[in-house]
Amino acid sequence: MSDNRLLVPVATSSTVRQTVEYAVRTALDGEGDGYVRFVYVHSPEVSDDRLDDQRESDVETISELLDRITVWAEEDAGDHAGELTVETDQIGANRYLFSPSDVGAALAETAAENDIGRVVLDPEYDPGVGSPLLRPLEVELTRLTEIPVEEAPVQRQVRRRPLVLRSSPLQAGTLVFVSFVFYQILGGTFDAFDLVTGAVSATIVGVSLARITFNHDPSIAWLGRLLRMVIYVPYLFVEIIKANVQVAAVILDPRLPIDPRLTQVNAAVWGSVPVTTLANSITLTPGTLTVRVEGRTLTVHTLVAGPREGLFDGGLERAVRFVFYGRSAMNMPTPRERGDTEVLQQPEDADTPTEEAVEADGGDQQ
Amino acid sequence: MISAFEAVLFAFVLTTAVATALLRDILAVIVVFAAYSLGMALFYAFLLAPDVAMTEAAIGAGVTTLLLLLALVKTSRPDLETRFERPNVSALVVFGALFLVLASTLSEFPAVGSAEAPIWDNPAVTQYYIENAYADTHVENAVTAVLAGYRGFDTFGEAVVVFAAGIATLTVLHREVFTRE
Amino acid sequence: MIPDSGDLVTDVFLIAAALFMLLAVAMFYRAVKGPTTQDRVLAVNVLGTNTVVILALLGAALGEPSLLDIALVYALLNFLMSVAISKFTVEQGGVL
Amino acid sequence: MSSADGGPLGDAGSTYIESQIIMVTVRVIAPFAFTYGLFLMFHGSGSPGGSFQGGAIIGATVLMIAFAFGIEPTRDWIRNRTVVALAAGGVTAFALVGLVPILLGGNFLEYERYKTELGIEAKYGLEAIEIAGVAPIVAGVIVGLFFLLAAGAMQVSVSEEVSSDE
Amino acid sequence: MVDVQSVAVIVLVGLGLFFTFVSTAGVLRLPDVYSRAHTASQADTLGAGFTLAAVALALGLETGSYKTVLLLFFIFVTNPTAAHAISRAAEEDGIEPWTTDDDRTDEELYRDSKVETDGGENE
Repeated sequence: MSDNRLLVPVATSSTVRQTVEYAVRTALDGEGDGYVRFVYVHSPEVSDDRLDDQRESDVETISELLDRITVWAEEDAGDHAGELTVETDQIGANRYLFSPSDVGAALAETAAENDIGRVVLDPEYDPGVGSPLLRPLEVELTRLTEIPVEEAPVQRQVRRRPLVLRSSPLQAGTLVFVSFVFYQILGGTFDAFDLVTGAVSATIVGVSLARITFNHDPSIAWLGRLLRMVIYVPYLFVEIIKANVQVAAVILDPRLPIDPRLTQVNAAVWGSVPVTTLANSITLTPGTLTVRVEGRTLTVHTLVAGPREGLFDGGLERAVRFVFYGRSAMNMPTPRERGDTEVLQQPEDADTPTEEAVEADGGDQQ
Repeated sequence: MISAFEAVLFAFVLTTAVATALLRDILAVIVVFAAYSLGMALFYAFLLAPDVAMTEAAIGAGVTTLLLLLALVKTSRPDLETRFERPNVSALVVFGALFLVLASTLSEFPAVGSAEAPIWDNPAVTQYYIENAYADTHVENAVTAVLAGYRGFDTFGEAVVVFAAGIATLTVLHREVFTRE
Repeated sequence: MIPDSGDLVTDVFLIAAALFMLLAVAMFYRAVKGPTTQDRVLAVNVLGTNTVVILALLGAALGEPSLLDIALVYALLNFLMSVAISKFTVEQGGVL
Repeated sequence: MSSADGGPLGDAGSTYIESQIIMVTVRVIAPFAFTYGLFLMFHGSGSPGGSFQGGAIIGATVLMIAFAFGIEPTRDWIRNRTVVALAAGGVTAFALVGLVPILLGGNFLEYERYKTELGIEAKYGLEAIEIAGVAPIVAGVIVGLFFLLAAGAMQVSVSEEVSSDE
Repeated sequence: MVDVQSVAVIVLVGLGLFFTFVSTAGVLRLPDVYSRAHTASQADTLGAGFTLAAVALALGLETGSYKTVLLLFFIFVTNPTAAHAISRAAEEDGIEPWTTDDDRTDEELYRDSKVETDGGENE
């Protein structure tokens, strides 16, 4: 196992160029010939806006990315190109890599096969789940292998997307309509002045904010979601009342019998709006509080056992699926049955209350 | 009923104001000041001055905190040993004296909303606006009629002051930001 | 100007507003005590919600629907402070 | 916080990811806040609030977007030119509304002249300075102040980090 | 004199007050910022929800009550976001959640979490 044999997982990111440069430099620094293996890890991301027909174009983009990286690496190596071996690879295309630990295991396997001495991570690395899963991946890798893992020192960036994007007439139109209705409700009179100024305001709002509010063109499916949302609200309300009563009982109890745990749930919803709906519903329900969202991994702080069990039973998750994907999507196993739940932190002397907590190794997190 | 609400509201505003003055950590002061702004907005609303309350809401909830925060990023936030400011004794004495002087006039004020208040039955100003504002300008909100109509020149001056203050601050900041290197 | 009417609902609303205000004073203790900035922001955020509710109660009790407009401003902008301060506390504003 | 071998901007450490929850909420709320600001602006004559408050809320909407999506992208979106144009245009519009009556033989801001000479209700003169004058000035100044303060903030916080390392 | 509507309004206001009270008690009693955020959401949801429902009921079908519904909608959308932002910042700051075997006091939790010291309360 030599120090200048590097494994670099790559994906399209704003800092991949700098990461490549760093990896090449590091590989050439050591004694003997350098070796860098760039791998692309396929993710099972099935967000609502990425469908099967896009898969093929994805494949092309991946090989393009890897080709480009090879060119970059040779360019960076410059005169020392002869001392450097660059290989590229794709893993996970025919496997179902679902979580950071799966990705970590796959990377560790490749590392072992290729006698890798070091893993370099791009700080912006993200195998397509919507946000970087660097931290969990780093933890997994150190847990699975002896190989040192480091992050490439790229210029620190805050992940952002540009705001200057064109909006389609449909988006602007929808927003103009919503804004106009809101304006009329505020005015409440429907007289000529309100109608005229309302139209002017709605146009200004629609044109200026359409691209910020919508990621995609609104479609008919959207209307369906809106209707199902109307069914969802009373359900959410009932859930909120139930949880409120449970938590109120705990708080008014003089002994304050709380039992806080930090838990993690991989929710079976995709895309930022559904995930946000779920996360905010979880937060609205007393007793559960979404602390962090990465892709569709929610870190949830739970206060007492009742709402925690409710969370693992996935009632809200099923309801959100119903809202965004229709009735047919409701019948999925609960997060508990899928094994998508994990208690991250619990008291040391506590008995593991349910079997899903077996996975949890409390001290690991921080 | 009303006096109960008044009393609690007053207690709230007073507490928040004192906390704002006494806390040492600037970040905490910014947060507590937001609570003070909430109390003041309620006060204005309760005294039926919705225009002022609306201003307090729009500026206090949205803008003040953010601008103060950015100012705090530009300066530094020292580590603190103590939670509260130690009040300056001489300042306290001055404050107490001023408070007594002002408080001595309190009993002479008319009750809130009293019809006998001098401002209310002043025929030259208030009554004039109330009677003629709509006829003169056809604007339902008398505050707007006064601001934009009767004393429109003043308002123009104020608008220019806001503009000038904005430009002046921008100039100073611009120099600081772009000539630093 | 303020109707001190004996109307039951009006009285209930005013008493409720006073009690909400009282709870706000209690909640303010957390804003002063902290200990972390997040605690303070949390407390002030709840105070913002309370303000919306009190404004609505006052608006109904005093017969001033315009107070609902003010409540609307808070409902729309109240979360801005929480978001701003929580981003500020991370790395002293380095991620703004 | 910042690692030893960082570039001039320091910190190769964890990237701060804008929270998607905040983004989605702002995406939903911003149009409503903006509409409400415009509503207040147009209704200064009939209900509480008015152009000052409306302008402040419009400014706050921009601040909201800036906090969710990042200040730099927002600054690219609303160029400095727009901000300055808003504020300066507001003053100009106000002055014009005031000066036209002088041209018509009256005094500064004498709305009656609009009625007698041009047949425009005095009410619309008031509306005009509220809508075209005060609101853009307020919104422009708030957004401008925010952008410049933020621009300073980015650089200073970096230099502070560096100096605290030494 | 006392009709059904008034009774309903009073009951709703009472429920709203109760949940806001619970929430305030929770924020004052609970040990760390995460648990406090839980009960803060009680004031946001049921406390505000019931009270605003009472106001809407008292106002009847007019512009005011539509505005009340809008108020509730905005509160339901924005406040969980605020709670999330706060708890996320707490986590980024390295404040560890309190657990039942944890006998640190409030002040110690704080001191562990962050560089600033904030000791002397004995003013």
